[in-house]
Formats: sequence, C-alpha cells, structure tokens
Amino acid sequence: MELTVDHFLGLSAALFIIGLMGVLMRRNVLIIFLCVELMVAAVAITFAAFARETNTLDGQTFALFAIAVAAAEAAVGLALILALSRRVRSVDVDEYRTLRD
Amino acid sequence: MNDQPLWLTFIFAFLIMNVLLIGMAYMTYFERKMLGAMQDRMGPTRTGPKGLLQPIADGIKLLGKEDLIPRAADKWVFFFAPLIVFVTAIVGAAVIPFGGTINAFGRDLNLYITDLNVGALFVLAFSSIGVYGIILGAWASSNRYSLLGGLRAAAQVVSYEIILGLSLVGVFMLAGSLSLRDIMLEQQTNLELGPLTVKNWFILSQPLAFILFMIAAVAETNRAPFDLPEAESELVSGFHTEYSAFRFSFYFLGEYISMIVVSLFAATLFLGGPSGPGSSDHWYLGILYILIKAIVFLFFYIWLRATLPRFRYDQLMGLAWKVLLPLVILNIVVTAAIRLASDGLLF
Amino acid sequence: MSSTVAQPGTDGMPVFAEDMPPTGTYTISDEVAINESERLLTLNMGPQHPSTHGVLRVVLKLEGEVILDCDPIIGYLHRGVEKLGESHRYAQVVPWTDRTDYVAAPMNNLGCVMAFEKLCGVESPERAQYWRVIMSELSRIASHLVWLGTHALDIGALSMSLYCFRERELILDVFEAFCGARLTTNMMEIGGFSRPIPDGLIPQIREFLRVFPDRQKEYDDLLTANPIWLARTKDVGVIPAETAIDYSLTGACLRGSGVNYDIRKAMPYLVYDRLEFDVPLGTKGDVYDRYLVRMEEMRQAIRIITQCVDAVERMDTPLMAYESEYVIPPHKGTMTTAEDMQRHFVWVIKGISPPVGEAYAAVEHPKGENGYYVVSDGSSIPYRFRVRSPDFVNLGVLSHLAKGAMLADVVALIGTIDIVLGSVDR
Amino acid sequence: MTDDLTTESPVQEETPRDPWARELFFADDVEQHPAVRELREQFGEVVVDVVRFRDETTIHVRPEYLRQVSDYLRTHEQLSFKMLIDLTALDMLRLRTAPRFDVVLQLYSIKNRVRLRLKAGVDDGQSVPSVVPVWNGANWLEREAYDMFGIVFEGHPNLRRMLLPDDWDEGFPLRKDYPLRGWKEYPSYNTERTVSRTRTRWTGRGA
Amino acid sequence: MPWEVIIFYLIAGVAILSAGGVVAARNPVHSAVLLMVCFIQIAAVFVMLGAEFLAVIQIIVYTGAILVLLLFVLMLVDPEDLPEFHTGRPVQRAIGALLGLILLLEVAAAVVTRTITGRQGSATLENIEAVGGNTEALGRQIYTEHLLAFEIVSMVLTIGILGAIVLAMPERLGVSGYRRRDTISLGHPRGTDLALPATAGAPIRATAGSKPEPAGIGRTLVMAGDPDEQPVVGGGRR
Repeated sequence: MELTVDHFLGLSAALFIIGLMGVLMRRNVLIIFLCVELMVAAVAITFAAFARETNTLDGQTFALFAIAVAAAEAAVGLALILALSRRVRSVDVDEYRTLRD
Repeated sequence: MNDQPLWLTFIFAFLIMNVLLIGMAYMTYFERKMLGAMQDRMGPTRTGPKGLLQPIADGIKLLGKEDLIPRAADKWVFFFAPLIVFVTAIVGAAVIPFGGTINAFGRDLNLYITDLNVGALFVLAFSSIGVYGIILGAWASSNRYSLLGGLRAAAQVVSYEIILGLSLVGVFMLAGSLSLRDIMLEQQTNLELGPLTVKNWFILSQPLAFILFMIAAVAETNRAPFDLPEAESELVSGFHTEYSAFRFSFYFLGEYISMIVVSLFAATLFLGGPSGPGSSDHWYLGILYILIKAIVFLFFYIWLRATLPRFRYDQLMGLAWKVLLPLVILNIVVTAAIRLASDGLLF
Repeated sequence: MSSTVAQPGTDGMPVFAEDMPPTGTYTISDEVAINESERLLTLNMGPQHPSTHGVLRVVLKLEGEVILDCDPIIGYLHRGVEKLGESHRYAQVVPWTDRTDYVAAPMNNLGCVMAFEKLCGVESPERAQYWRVIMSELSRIASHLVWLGTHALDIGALSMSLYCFRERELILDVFEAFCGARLTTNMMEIGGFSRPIPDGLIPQIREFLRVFPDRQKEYDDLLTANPIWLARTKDVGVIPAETAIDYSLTGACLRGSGVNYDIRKAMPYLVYDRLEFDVPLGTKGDVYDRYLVRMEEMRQAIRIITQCVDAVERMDTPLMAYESEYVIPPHKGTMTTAEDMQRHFVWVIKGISPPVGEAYAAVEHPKGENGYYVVSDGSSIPYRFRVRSPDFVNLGVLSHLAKGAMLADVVALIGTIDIVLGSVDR
Repeated sequence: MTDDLTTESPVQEETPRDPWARELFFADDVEQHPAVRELREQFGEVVVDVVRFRDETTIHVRPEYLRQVSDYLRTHEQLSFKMLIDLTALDMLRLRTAPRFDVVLQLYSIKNRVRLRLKAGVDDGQSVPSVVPVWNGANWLEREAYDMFGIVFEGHPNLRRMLLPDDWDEGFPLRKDYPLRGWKEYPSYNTERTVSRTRTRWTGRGA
Repeated sequence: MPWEVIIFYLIAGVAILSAGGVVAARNPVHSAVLLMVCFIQIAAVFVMLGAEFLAVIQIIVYTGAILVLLLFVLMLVDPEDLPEFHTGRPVQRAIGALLGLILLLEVAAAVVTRTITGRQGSATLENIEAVGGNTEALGRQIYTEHLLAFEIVSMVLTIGILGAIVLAMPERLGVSGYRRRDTISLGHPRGTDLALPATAGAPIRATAGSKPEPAGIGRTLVMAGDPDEQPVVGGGRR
C-alpha cells in the first residue's frame, strides 16, 4: 500500500467535517472558534497535499497564507469574544442575537 | 553531512539527553554556588565534598515527597502540564550541533542528532509549546495565584517569542539558512577586518540582535528579572504554587533544561558554536568550546538573578512592544539593507 | 443618606456619595463598594504570604492586574500588649514593648521608659541619654536594614536582603555586647542604665561606624540608579503632603512627602538638641522618595552615633538617676548582704507608684512616631497603657494607595510603608 | 524684647506679646494656652475642663462637639493642629462614676510644634461623633477604639472589628471589667511532650 | 505495508481522535489542549508532505500563538458562564450531525472520483533539494510569484491586529490610563485628593546649614536642619 495523496485528502476531509460538526453542534463560542481553526488547518493539509501531488509549491504557499489569515482571524475573533463577554457576561452564541438587531 | 544509521543517532540522542539531565542537576549546584558567592554566603556545603552531591540529594528528596493534588484541580491537565514543559525543553536540544561530521571509532559520526533545514525555527516552535505546560498547569491548579501566573506567562511568552524570533532574522539573512548546522558552519569561515582576521561569529555582525536575543531568551525562560509568572513576592510561586514532589521537579527540570538549551542555542547562533582555536582539528575541543560558551550564558542568567529587581507586568509588556520590537525591526531592516548593498542589489 | 455603593461615572471612574454612611454599614470593604457589574477577581493575599511581612492579610479585588479594591485585615498577631501592660508593674511592662516592633526593640523600650519617666518626673543622667541615643540610632539602622532588605526582596532584588542582614548582624552584635540580647533587648530602664557599659563596646561601635558607610555605598550602587528599581518605585504609591498628614502618617512616609516632622527635631528628647544632623525630606512622596529618605536617615544616624560616641567616650558620670525615688536602687549588695537583698526584693515586688496623672511620650521610631500614653491612678500598675505604634497608623493608608495600582505594586507599597506585624497588631 | 530697651514698663503692663508665641503653649497658666483661649472664645460651654500635667495640656470637651472642635483646631489658621497623632479611649470605671469612657485624641500642630490632648467623655451605650470626616487617619484608630472599648463612633464609614476576629462575641477586652484571660474558659494547650526525646544524629545533643 | 503508511495512520488516528475530543470535550480548556495535540499531528503530516517550513509555522503560529491567546481568553472568561454541550438543543445537534455526514459522503465521493487536471510543476523533491531545501524554495515562490498575495496577507494581518486592539480595548480607557489617575476619594466628604502640583522641580528653599545634594536619579532630598522650616514640596506649604 502506497502512501498517496488520497490518504492526506481523506484525513483533511475527516478533520474538516469534525470541525464543521463542532461548529454546528456546540453552543459555546470558544469551542466553535476552536472548530473553525480546525477547519482552516484541515484545508491547509489539502493545499499541501495537492502541492505534493502536482509537484508545485503553490499549494504550500497558500497553506502558509491560510495560516497567516487564520492568525489574523484568531486575533479579531478572540478580541470579539472578549469584548462581547465583557458586555454580555456570557459566551452563549444564542445570546449574541442582539448583535444582529 | 552523512547518513548514519538510525541506531547511532539514537545513541547520540540518548547521550545528549542524559548529559542534559546531569547538566541540569549541576546547573542548580552551579547556580547555588554562584549565588552564594555573589551574596556573601557559602551555598551548599554539606552533602558530599563541597556539597557536590547536593543536586542528587535534592532529586531524591523531591521524588520522595508526597504528591499533592488539590481537590479542585483538573486531574488530567494537572498531571500532564509539567510533562509538557519537560519534554518540549529537552526536544529543543535535538537540532543543536556540537560539531560537524567527525571520524572517530572507525566510522563517520554526526555530532548532532538531526539537521533540519528549519532547525532554528524548530527550537522556537518547541519553546513556544513549552508555555502550555505553564498555562495549563496554572489553570489546572485552580488557584488564583497560579491563574495570575499563568496569565502572565501566556502574555509574556507570546510577546517575547516575537522578539526572540525576529532577533534571529538578521542571523538567518547572513547565514542564508535556517539550519543550525549551516549557521554553525558559516561562522567557521574567516572574516577579514583590515589587518585582523577573525572568525565570522555573528555576535560581531549582529551585536544588537545578540543583545535583544539574550533579553528575550531570559524572558522566554521566565528567569529574573522577567520571572513574573512565578514572582514569589506577589504570586507566592505563580504557576507552580500547587505543585509538589516530582511534578514540581518536572517544572524545575524543564526550566533549567530550557535555560541550557537556550544557552547552547545562543552559543551556536552568535558565538560560532564549537568554533575556537584548534576546534577544526580536534572535535572534542569543539564540544568543550560550545559548553564553555553555554556556561558563560548560564552564568549571565545567574548574575542577572542576583542583581536585578523584577519588572512589573505592564513594564514587561511595554519593554517588549515599545522598546524591543522597534529595535528588532530596525535590526532586520538595517541587516537586509547591508546584505543587499553588499550583493550590489541595492540602488 | 445615600449608600456608599459607587456608581460608574461618565469616565468610568466610580463616583462616590458625598455623605458618610450610617454607623456600621459595610458593603465590600473599608471605604468603597465596587460596582457589582465589574468582573472582579478576589485575591486573598496572606496571612501566610511571602511578602506581607508577617501575618498581614490583604483582600484584593482585581481586574486583570489592576487593583480596584484593597482591604487590609490585621489582628493575626494580636497579643493584647496594652491589656498586658495594664496588668503588670511598671518595670515589667517594658519587656512587652520588645515584642511590638521586634526589629527595633530598643526604640520601643525607649519610648515606653520615657513615658514612665515623664510620668514620674525622672530625668536620666546625661551619659545615659547619650547611650540611649546611640542605641536608638543603631536600632534605627537595624530597622532600616530589615526594611531595605525585605523591600528590595519584594521588588525582586534577591541579594539585597542578604547584604542587609550581613550588616544588621554587626548591630545585633553590639546589642548583644551591651545587654546580652540580640532581638528582644529590654535594654532601657527607668532612670537610665543600671549596668555598666562593657569595655570593648565603643571600639566595636567604631568598627561598625567605619565599615557601614562603605557597605551602604554598595546598596546605593545596586539599587539607587538601577533602571528597573527606578521603574518599580518612581511614581508608585504617591502620597501628597496633604494626604500624608490627613492619614496621620509619621516617619519616612510623612517625610517622604516633604512634611518636616521629625520628633528628634520638632520636640527634641534625650540629647538630640545637642547633636548635629539633618532631616531628609522627599519632594514627591512616592516609593522612591521614601527609599531615598530612609537611606539618608541611615547616613544621618551614622553621623549622630559618631558624635555621641565621641561625647560619651570621655564621660565618666553615672548612668542611672539613683537620686530619684522612682529609680531602682543600685543592687550592689544584693548577692552578699541580707539587708540589701531584702530591700531589693521588696523594691522589685512593690514596684514604683507614680503620681496620679497621665503622660504621652513619643520617640522618632524608624517607622514613625512611636508614642506611649500612660495613665496612672497612683498604683504600681499602669491604669492605661496605650501603644501608638507607627506602622499601625501608617498601614491605614495602604488601601488608599493600592487602589488603581497593579498587583506587583502592592508588595512595593507594603514594603514602603515598612510594617512589622508585631507592632501593627500589638 | 526691644520694648525693654526703650521704656521702663512695669511688670503688670506686659509688653504686647505675640498671642501665638510658642511659649504660651507651655505657659504655667493653662488659660493662656492659645488653643484653650480660642476654644473658650469660639465654643464657650463646650470646654468642660482643662488639665495640665507634666507640660501636657488636656482639654476636656463635650462629646457631641468633638467633631466641631476637632475641625476648628485643624482648620484654625494659627493653631493648625493638622495632625491626629493618636486616637484611643480610656475606661474610667474605677476612677469616676460617669461618664465611663474618655475618648482621647492626641493632636499635633506642625506649625507650632506642640501637642494637645483632647478628651471627650462618653458613657457606655452613648455614641461619639466620628472624626473621620476631619482626619482620614482616624478611620483605623476609631475602629480600634471600637474594637477594644465598644465605643460607637457616629458616622464612621466602616465600624467593625479590627484586631479581634469579626465574630468575636466576648465583649471589648480593654474595658476594665474584662478579665485578663477573657470570659471564656479555653482548654489549655497540650504542652507536654508526647514524643520522647531521643538522641538522634540530627539533634546531636539529644535535645 | 511500508513504514510511511503505518506512521501516517498513527498520526491520522491521533489527529482524528483529538479532533473528535475537541468537539466532544465539555471543558473548553480540554478542547484547546486536544486541539493543540491535533495541530501537532497536522504539523507532522506537513512534514510527511515535505513541507517542513509549513510544519514549523503551523506549530509556531497555531499552537504557539493562537491557542495560547485562546487559553488566555479562556482564563479571563468566567467558567461559570460557559454553557455545556449536553444542554444544547438536540434538533440542532441532529441536523449538524446529518449535514456533516452528508458532506463527508460528498467529499469522499469527490476524493474518490477526482481527476487532477492541473499541470505538473517542476517542484519535485529533488529539485527542491537542489535549491537548498523546502524553506528556500518556498521563499523564492512567495517573493516572486505570489508577492501580491503576500502583501495582501500582510495587510490583512495589520488590519486584524488593529481591529483586535480596538475591539479588546476596555470601554473606559486602557489599563494604563486607569493607573495613572489620581487616587480615588474613598467616599471622603472632602472630596478627592488633589493631584500633585508640578512643584517637584520648583526651587526648594534650602535652610541654613543644609546641603541639598543629589540623592537619587532625578530626585533630590531636602535636608532640613530646622524643624520650623517647611519646604515647598508636595502638596504645598504646610
């Protein structure tokens, strides 16, 4: 059995879907945040796997960019959580509806 | 570079690990003796000749103590947190080269465990994982002093990680590689300064980066004057307030091993690693040199601890973001400009 | 009457009701109830804590590292020295004062004895007064050394405490040679000193005087210009002169704020009016100023001791005011003749009975004004024995200073107030 | 005095002396004490008694005026008793019938360098106005006086136990009717040695 | 089965298990710890894919910075406020599971039936080795072909930092601003303490016989020889 790109894609898909399910199922905003990070990381695996498959570095480059953007997202997201928790005293997403109104 | 069999690497890694552990034990002895000398007292004298068996006695004592877990603690996290600190500290040594490839015992041997092409970043990465041990241990203790220590550790390590990483960028630019072995080999070359011919140690071309690196390294290893996470005067013991016995000893081991690793790292990056008179002919001299250089750094750590008061949290953060960060970026810009100019690419 | 509960002002600072709450109302802490909507962490510092200098307990309300509320809780070392003083004979009370501020015990003895002497109308002889000055200035240095060592240790300068205790040993050696005890000296007696001065004492003190200024330069080198020390002490815990007086601060806490009140100058006792010395005053009133003031006080103390030693070296006058009826007679023959022994026995058992009245005597203790207020009803036991310990009163300003400071500043503030819990709790 | 050089004035016609001279604070005639003079002028009946003993002046005032008197002394331009050095109480149980307590304030004037003692009699169950509005330093001192004597200071922001535990229910220990060892019987601590003293390597002498 | 595949399955197994733990853990801190484990596995996967630089960056950025920040936030947030998994609405959970399953099938189908149509690049492992390793090759790639994207990412990061600062700033000034205020009034009827007037540098009347000497750094002590002299310092003449 050869280690092919399918293995990596499968792992990536599994992680992505676990992350997605977490986003959908959990109510705690911090865990949702963690799951989003997991999804981004899963996608980065896909990038790297395709890069390996096609013998280019573009995939790795974009994985790198994905990580950078995820860092920015994390900073903003955590700041939002902090600001919201300071105001609402709760990290339950359903209570953040006031934000939409 | 040679591809040596895996078992040989394992033996070497095993050796390094043991040397680190023993070195850590005698690092505590060295520290206590040095502090004693600086503070007008004797240090350990009772256990063995000149107190030389003191570290062993301490170790036995720590292992023999009762292991207390607070009732409110998160058992699993409390259990694993010290191990994280210990393991990540020791893993960092994997990429430190103690010399090149030598010919001894009838075969070619590498004086390094592995040569990653991202070796320097590897050390940084594992030192950044090490902070988990502190944060998680602090959180799991469910003690407020610990929690505050953990918060301080998190903020401090994230801030000084940046300084630590960026201060090395200049070195990477000059060496043209992230591999510690390449960086070490680059420093073996000669540099001609007019009539003087010196080794191309990066401390000469990157003095500012060296100073910033040392400051950040002290902060990264949570040593005085940046020992805020365990500031004993306000936070009792900070993150390891609730730890006792061998769990505490893991924190202790982790702290001292990371000091040794950082010292070896600094010696490799800035002081030419094993380079020195005669080191190209005799590999054991190289090992001796790198150890001496590391000990100089370790002495520096102890010296700081005996001399300086502790920073306050906001001052620590201000130092990182308002003073060190601009300086380190300045260093990168200047280094890059000089590098480009020397290649004739600027203007 | 509105409540003390603070309302958030427009700029986020709590605004306080202008009038005082009724008696006995108590919400969260001493003076302030913090707005409940704040997310606060309550940190209980002490009574077992490395840098609360004993058994002080400080309940802090933190927001992050910033202190919003601070409530010092004392009494863990309360031994009822005042009550004990009211149930012992006058001469028996003096040893109790050793146990109040045990890092400068001779000063406590001195204040207590001075109050008794004032009550009885006794004046100790000149030579005894000089020796009292020497001992009290030595104990000032000893106390300041403990302060400096622990204060620096709190701020993180590890070595300082060891250096300071090295020099303190020399002073304790002097005490030991003088009275046989190092810590709880019980050195002063009503009327002077009943025992002769040991022979080698003056050379020993001179040796200390020779050594100490150089050692103090070492402290200066280590701390005074140290950037981290400056960062930790400058503009921290600023007490304006107004506030210092308002809070009844005395000692370096008051003089650091620039108020010139030193009992040695303002109402000279002993022979201080004959000695040349200056009173250092701060200009800003922060931790650094108090540090400088205390450092300078040590230099001035050396100056005073030098003058006293010079004066006392040639003196051969009596050490005890034996002419007074309130002073214990010389117990020369107590070991040999029965009459002397009986007389001494009766004297000790009966004690002295000062006239009815009250007296307040205060000394400039290293920590501030150490006052003793004694009321006599004519019996041989004080009717009221009040110890006005400086650190108890000075500590009252802590909660005021700590608000808005950072967590690490609290230990600097406790250090700068210079408390000894034995003296705070009495 | 320059007047002495120019005119041969008789002793009765004292030279116009400075009414705030420092000697006056220590004058034999206690009525010449500037604080006494001013208080009598300003408050009249409030000054109950003035005592002088060993160069110390004690002014007894009526308790309900304690805060006004304190504030007057503090804010007075010339007297300027800015500092409250000490505040404590006296249980006069065996010395007089009523009032039982004296609240004692030791004041100090930085300007004149003199001390002054202020006393206000207060009976058990009565309250005395707090001087915390006048001096913040009185906060802890009054708490201590309350703790030790049970004197209630009206208007104190936070009058609770200070040196004794919050739940102390044995009364006020510095009262004269409070026995030295307290009201309750406490079990004596076991001071006997339960472990026999043995000579060990560590203690050496077999301590 | 070659070693490579066994190691891969080991890594993948740990990654998926820990990822499942992230979703299932009740305590957010446990989630974060498990995510850290998962990220380290992903870094290992990157190494297997020949992307060492990416692996190290994954550890430094994700585990070293993002998760530490997250733990920081977790400690600041009161755990009492965190609702638990099992109190969530079962409908949403069911729908989530269902959707996830469907998507898993879709992706699996896509993976199985995929045909890679992109052109094959020249960045084979041998070529990368020739350039000087993965890091150098990646560097060349980023700073030549993807320079614009790189700049945009740096812009995104800058904006993100600024946004985070603005969002996380407490409504009533920063912490340091809070510190520098005058001490508060303690409910005292006489109002707040006045801030110190700027007399610290004002000339100080030296008394006779006193010698103002430099005592500290940027500070001088007044040496008062006369008890009646009150220097003009601090809160004014007293």
